[in-house]
Amino acid sequence: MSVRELELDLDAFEGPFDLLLTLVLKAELEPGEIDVAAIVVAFVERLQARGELDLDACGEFLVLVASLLELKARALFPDEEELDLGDLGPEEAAEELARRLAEYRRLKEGALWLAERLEAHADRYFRIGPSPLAPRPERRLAKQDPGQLACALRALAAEPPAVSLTHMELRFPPVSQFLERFRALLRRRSRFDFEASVDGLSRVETAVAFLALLELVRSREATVTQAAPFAVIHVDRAQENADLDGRETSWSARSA
Amino acid sequence: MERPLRLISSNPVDRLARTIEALLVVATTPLPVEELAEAADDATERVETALGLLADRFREGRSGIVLEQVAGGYAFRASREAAAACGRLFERPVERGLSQAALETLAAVAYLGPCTRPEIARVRGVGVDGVVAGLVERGLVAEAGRDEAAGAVRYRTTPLFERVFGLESLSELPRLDNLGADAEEIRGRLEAVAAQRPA
Amino acid sequence: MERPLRLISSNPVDRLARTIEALLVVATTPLPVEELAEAADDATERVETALGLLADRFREGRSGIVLEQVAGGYAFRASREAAAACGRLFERPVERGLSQAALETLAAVAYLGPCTRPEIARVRGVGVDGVVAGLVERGLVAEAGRDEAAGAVRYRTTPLFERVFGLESLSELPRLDNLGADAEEIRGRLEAVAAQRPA
Repeated sequence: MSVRELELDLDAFEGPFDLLLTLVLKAELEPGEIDVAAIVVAFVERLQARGELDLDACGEFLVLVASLLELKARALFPDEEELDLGDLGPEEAAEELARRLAEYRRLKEGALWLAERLEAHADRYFRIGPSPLAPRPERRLAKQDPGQLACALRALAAEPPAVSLTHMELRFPPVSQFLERFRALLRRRSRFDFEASVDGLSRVETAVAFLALLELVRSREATVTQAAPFAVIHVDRAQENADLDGRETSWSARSA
Repeated sequence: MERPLRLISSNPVDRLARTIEALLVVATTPLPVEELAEAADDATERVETALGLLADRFREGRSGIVLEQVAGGYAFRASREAAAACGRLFERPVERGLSQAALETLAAVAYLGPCTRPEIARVRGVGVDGVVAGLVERGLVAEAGRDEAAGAVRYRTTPLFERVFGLESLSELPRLDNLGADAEEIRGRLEAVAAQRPA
Repeated sequence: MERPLRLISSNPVDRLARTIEALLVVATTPLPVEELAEAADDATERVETALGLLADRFREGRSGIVLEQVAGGYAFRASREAAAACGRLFERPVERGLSQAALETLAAVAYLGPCTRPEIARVRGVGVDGVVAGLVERGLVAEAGRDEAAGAVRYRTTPLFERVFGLESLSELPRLDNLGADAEEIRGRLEAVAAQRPA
């Protein structure tokens, strides 16, 4: 069973799973737009329809969907100052993640309601601007203290407190940058730790690095292992004569 | 038709109603009852009575001018029956082509109350500078001072926003699912998936 | 009163008249007959007939809304009977103060000398198009030629600005202690801070 050919029918996307991942990788689809729960449901239905448990497919699916979820979470909550999910236990982290995703969903509901409202009011026309023959109102202003002007300018010159600027840096560095970096690493060493390789990078950069890693796995240049959830991710250079027996998965994922 | 009108016009409430018609036809924004009463130099209760008369006179199907209660006040608009004719003559610069991003940002500003661009970006997950600038240009949101701590400009929705979306006030926005219930639902779905996994 | 109204509303010219009412109540300029006919998708002669009906319905003494024919076409205005009330509506009370956005923009123009909107925006960290337009409308700033390099209009403060702030001239502006030696240095510093500020 091919996970990548899993047909999806979501609000934001319709087509196979691997196309969705490609679009996310190319930043042509916002991770925030993707209903991950619907993908899980589609996969579970497909699994049930087959009537047998394909462990390889489950493993691949879990890694892909987890990375998608992580990317979505990072895209939605980019602020470095925010609570670091990594510092929380799995239980708390899941709760925090669900809470934040719910907040975003609430916003989407609000936007949907506004869109429907606009549609329902499309046949209401009213005047925007003054009536053609109305008198022109004259605005009069009381005497002002010139000290306010100096005060306003001094306030503008005050250095802002050191707060996160990450929202301004929400431009994704190119995936290719990390692809090259990882390929160079793998030419020198047969194995490296993902965490160590992204040490000191921002969350967004880490997320893009993770996508680059997935790309390496998909192009069968590397394999990935992780002993347990939240454990170190080992990246291994793929064997020259890797086991290409026609299955879609040439790598194993034990994080499931 | 002439006769009853003449009878009514000797009634001072009808004179007040004419004054209110005059005020509404030249006003640029919806006028609250208090403002109408002040301009007409009359009692609020009597203004309300007159508005009742006008609501009947200027109602859909009877008149091309329709009295509506919107954005905290009263205003005239075109009847829905005349929408096609209006569409041929007038652009809709305020609401035409609002993107999904613009609607989400509007929802954030409307629901979060006065808020800064970083605050909106945190909820939406992407930068919103261009979107907010576009909404300011359309007149749907406006600056509302600066955030004291970080010095960032705060934004609020405008009365025009309420008017375009046909809201009497912001309190008419529907309450969205409360967070707890939504988190519960996601948890429930995860558990359902887990239950299907063979041990 | 209801009976004759029902009879009239079955007459298509009355329907056309309602459409014209609707168009006129939305318009911001007087509308010529041809434009009304085009929008209503009807013949010019029939529009003229309908305007005749409306001129009678919306006439002085009978209605607070009066249909007026002016140079550019037809428009609604307030009745003369309601002139005093309209005067009170448009006579704005003296405003006590300016918004934060207006103050910051005025301060930039006053202290930094004539500057363009992009220059003010860089100092404030947010767009200023609407704010500058408002200050021009109030007569507190005015155009002062173009910046030759950028081709953008420069703005300066006006004599009204000096009167409102009680200044004989701009040289009387309060000192900006240690913000910078001259306008250029202050501008550079403000731009650097604005670039750091969270949006």
